[in-house]
Amino acid sequence: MPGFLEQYLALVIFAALSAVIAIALLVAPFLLAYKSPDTEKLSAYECGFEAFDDARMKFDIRFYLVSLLFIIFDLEVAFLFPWAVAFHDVGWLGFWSMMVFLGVLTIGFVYEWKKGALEWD
Amino acid sequence: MYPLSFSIAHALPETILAVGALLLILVGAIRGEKSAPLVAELAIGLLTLALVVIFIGAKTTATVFDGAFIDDQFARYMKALVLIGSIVTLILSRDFLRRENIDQFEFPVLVMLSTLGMLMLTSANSLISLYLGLELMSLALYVVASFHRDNLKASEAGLKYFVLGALSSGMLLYGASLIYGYAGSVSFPGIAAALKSGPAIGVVFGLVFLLAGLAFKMSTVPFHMWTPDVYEGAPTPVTAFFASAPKMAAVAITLRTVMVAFPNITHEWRQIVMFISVASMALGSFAAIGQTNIKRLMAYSSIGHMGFALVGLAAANAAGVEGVAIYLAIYLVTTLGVFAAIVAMRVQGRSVENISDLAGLSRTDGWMAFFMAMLMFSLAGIPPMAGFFAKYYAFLAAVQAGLTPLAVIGVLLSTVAAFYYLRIVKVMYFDEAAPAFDRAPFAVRAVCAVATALVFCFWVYPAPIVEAATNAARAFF
Amino acid sequence: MLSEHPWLWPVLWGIVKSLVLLVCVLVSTAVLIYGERKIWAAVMLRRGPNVVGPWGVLQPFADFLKFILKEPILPDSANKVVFLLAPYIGVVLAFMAWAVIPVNEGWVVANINVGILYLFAVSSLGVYSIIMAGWASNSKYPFLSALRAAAQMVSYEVSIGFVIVTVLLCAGSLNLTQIVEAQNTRFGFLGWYGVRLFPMFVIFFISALAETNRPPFDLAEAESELVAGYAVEYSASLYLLQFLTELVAILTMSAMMAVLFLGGWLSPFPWIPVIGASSVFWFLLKAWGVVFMFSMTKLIVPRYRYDQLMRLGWKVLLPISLVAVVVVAFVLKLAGH
Amino acid sequence: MAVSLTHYLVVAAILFTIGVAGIILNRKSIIVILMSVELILLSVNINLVAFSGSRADLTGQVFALFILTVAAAEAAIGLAILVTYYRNRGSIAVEDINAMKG
Repeated sequence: MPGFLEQYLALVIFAALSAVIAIALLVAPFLLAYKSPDTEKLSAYECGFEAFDDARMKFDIRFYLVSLLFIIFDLEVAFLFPWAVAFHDVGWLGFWSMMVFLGVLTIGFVYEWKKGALEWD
Repeated sequence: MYPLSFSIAHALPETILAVGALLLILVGAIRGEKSAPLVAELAIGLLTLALVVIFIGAKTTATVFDGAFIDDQFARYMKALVLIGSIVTLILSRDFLRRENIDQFEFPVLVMLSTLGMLMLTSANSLISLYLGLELMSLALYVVASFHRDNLKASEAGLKYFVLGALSSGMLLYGASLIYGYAGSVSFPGIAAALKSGPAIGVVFGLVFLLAGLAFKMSTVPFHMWTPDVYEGAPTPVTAFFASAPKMAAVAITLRTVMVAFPNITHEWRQIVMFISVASMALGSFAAIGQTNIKRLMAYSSIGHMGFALVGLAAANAAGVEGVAIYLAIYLVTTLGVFAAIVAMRVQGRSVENISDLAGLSRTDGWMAFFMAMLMFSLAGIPPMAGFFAKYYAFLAAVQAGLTPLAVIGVLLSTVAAFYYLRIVKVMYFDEAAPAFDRAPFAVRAVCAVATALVFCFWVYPAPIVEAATNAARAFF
Repeated sequence: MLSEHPWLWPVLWGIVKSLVLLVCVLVSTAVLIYGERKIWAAVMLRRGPNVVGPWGVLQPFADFLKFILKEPILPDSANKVVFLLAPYIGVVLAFMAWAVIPVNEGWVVANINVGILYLFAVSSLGVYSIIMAGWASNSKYPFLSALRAAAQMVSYEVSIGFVIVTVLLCAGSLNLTQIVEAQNTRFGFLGWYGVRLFPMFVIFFISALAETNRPPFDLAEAESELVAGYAVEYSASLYLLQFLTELVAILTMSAMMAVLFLGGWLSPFPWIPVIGASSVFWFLLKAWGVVFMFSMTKLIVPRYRYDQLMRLGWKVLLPISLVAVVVVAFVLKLAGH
Repeated sequence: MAVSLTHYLVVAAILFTIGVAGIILNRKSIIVILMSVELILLSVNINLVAFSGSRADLTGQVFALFILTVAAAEAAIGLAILVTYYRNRGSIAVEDINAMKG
């Protein structure tokens, strides 16, 4: 078992164990606790009258915009990771090419800022 | 490895457009809404600068960026056509966008970015740069297609183009991965070397998918379903852009892929190209007859013309490439002229698109009718016009390569197509007058006039284009 | 038995290591609840929990049993499977982050060479459990607060990413053990990244607060506005799992800050003979120090309004960390790195 | 038996066909189309990485990285167009895309 795989085996074992513990915690009350469901208890948490229909109403477009910006910037960070790790032997050419990459994304960021995509009025 | 300055010298137009587009985004963002006219002028200036740089720039052939980018005569010839298409589109769009009050500064920037993608595509020498150029072009085109946000037809056009475009780039990628897998390399010369010993089944399989993806971008049958809807839905200058520049880049890259990467399995891809060409010519001729919307008619006409251009490609020899190059140049000029006329079709401030609105144009606006008639003759391929010579060169190459039946089918189908072109001339000259059009801005009339002049006196002095095309064809042989 | 099954030994050793670490993490969540309540009480000049067990030490275990024995309510309008899955996924992900954190020299469950990437991925996945919880409980309060919490976590994850890149530039490896080794200089605590990259340390702390929905950024479950936030429809052990997710996330964030910025198990004064030796004690001291800072900020800093919170995330922290990456890279390159 | 190259290719081919079928046979909503586009791109990634592994040459993996970036941009643009379309049309069912015909 090469050392490399062994670490990932430990990772899988740790994940499996935490899954088992979480299942145990999740199932416990369904076994131990008493059950007396009545309609009032099972209704959604609402003050005043009952919610008419599905509560998943339209939500503000900004949440959608934030997730879009997150995709782009998270991708940028994902590309920065290998560059940062190999920073020592990537030389000035590598440095400047990454600065160009960051420059393009910063222009995108300035564009969003000025167009008001980051406004949360 | 070449020094960076050498690589940049060969990729100067692309560098100008890239840096220019980024600066224009900043200019537009900082100056806010009223910056659209300034950004448009700057964009036209930068595109013209890139065009000038192509003519006066490096004349030698060089593969830079580690073999991913090749700058040869063929690439320069096609880049010139692409840039002309973009410049004219921006000129046509100035007034149109202001009247439809969608005059945002993002439009010229998007046109510049998609032109950058097309230039990258034209001089791609490996599957990766092919994919990147293609995607940069398509992503910008998806947004430009649905630029008119509040118009249902425009957003539906954008959605259809996006879905089919994404599917086609997926198929192209699947083909590219199979070619990389079985040929062992992504660069075109590498693939050609791997195929010396004859066709490996995996590579042929990948080639079919690759050509399917490229056929979509050229809007040839059987991947043309998006064309009529997107041409009708998108704003007219965007349709002009769709009908001109992306087609040049798509045909250019198809030609380069087929000629450089798969020279020794000609027999395989020639069948595919012949089928695509015949099917497109047929659909382009028959489907357009029943059209009432002129933009849909131009969509089917562009499908047909791509079929005619591919006849030259099916010939797979130097004359064939030369035929395709000349055909594309003449097609570009004619289409831009026709779309300039369509942009000018505006009654009481509202743009109209039906052929019936052209009725009696000769009485209300004689010059426009004359220009439109000449361009229609050229599209139909009637002799003194340049369209005839374009088809002549393409079919000549096919006959020389022994594909006489293909040429004969081409001639027959172009006569069928001539019917709906001449019907428009009849509507303009013999029907009673429909409400007159508003006075088109000078730039639009100028584009129409210049296009007609070029198309009309091509047979007087064809040397520059023909000689440039032969020079471009020599890049492969 | 071991000879013919060569794989048996690593599995057994893995199980033992994991169990020990999981028990430690669970116990430290109990200590965390107890400690926090005591700190808050002390600052507000009141006693805090002192009824159950000596000085109220068994209070967290009493809460734990209460959650186990209460009746689990599944609202009829919620879609059951996603409703149950959400807290489950949240807790498993929160625990899984602990697999790569090195507590001492060799004491780590999985010493994989992409430790930071793994941590970054796991914390990104955490957003799923919040959105699923809000969406599945099909009532207005959880739906809105889940959106808010997800948008908040997502915005601050980007600046955490940039800050981690600056640390990677100095450390040169994704493996957490090697990052701690990179901070092991003869200047002791002056060699730590918390000192060398101090602004990054501050930004990481603020983003970690926002990432774990801790005050002053606890908009999602602010009592006055959205009651218990995305966990309002949950009861009994389902709510326990949500609560556990947040607590384990706090521990993970503070452990990450201890490893990335405060030199993990390294001692701040290596030149002094006795206390100079690096040991797990230093790691615990640093981690719990950060946890102490976490709970103190709850008392000192007033809650942010949502637009101020997003403005801080996108318009202040992100530009600063972006510029920091460029500056740190340039300085390192000049220093011939 | 060891997992050989053909296994990866078969899985990628299956994913690809599911993706294409998802676009063509789908009647539910446009978001399913966007998801199947992502599926197609990911099946291509599997293909590339499998070939790159068996040939021990990195170009395939570099290509896969490019595809991931472009897929993210494509998803962003696809969703943006879908939102504008929904604002104009009011529905994202596949049958409703019929404003233009012929």
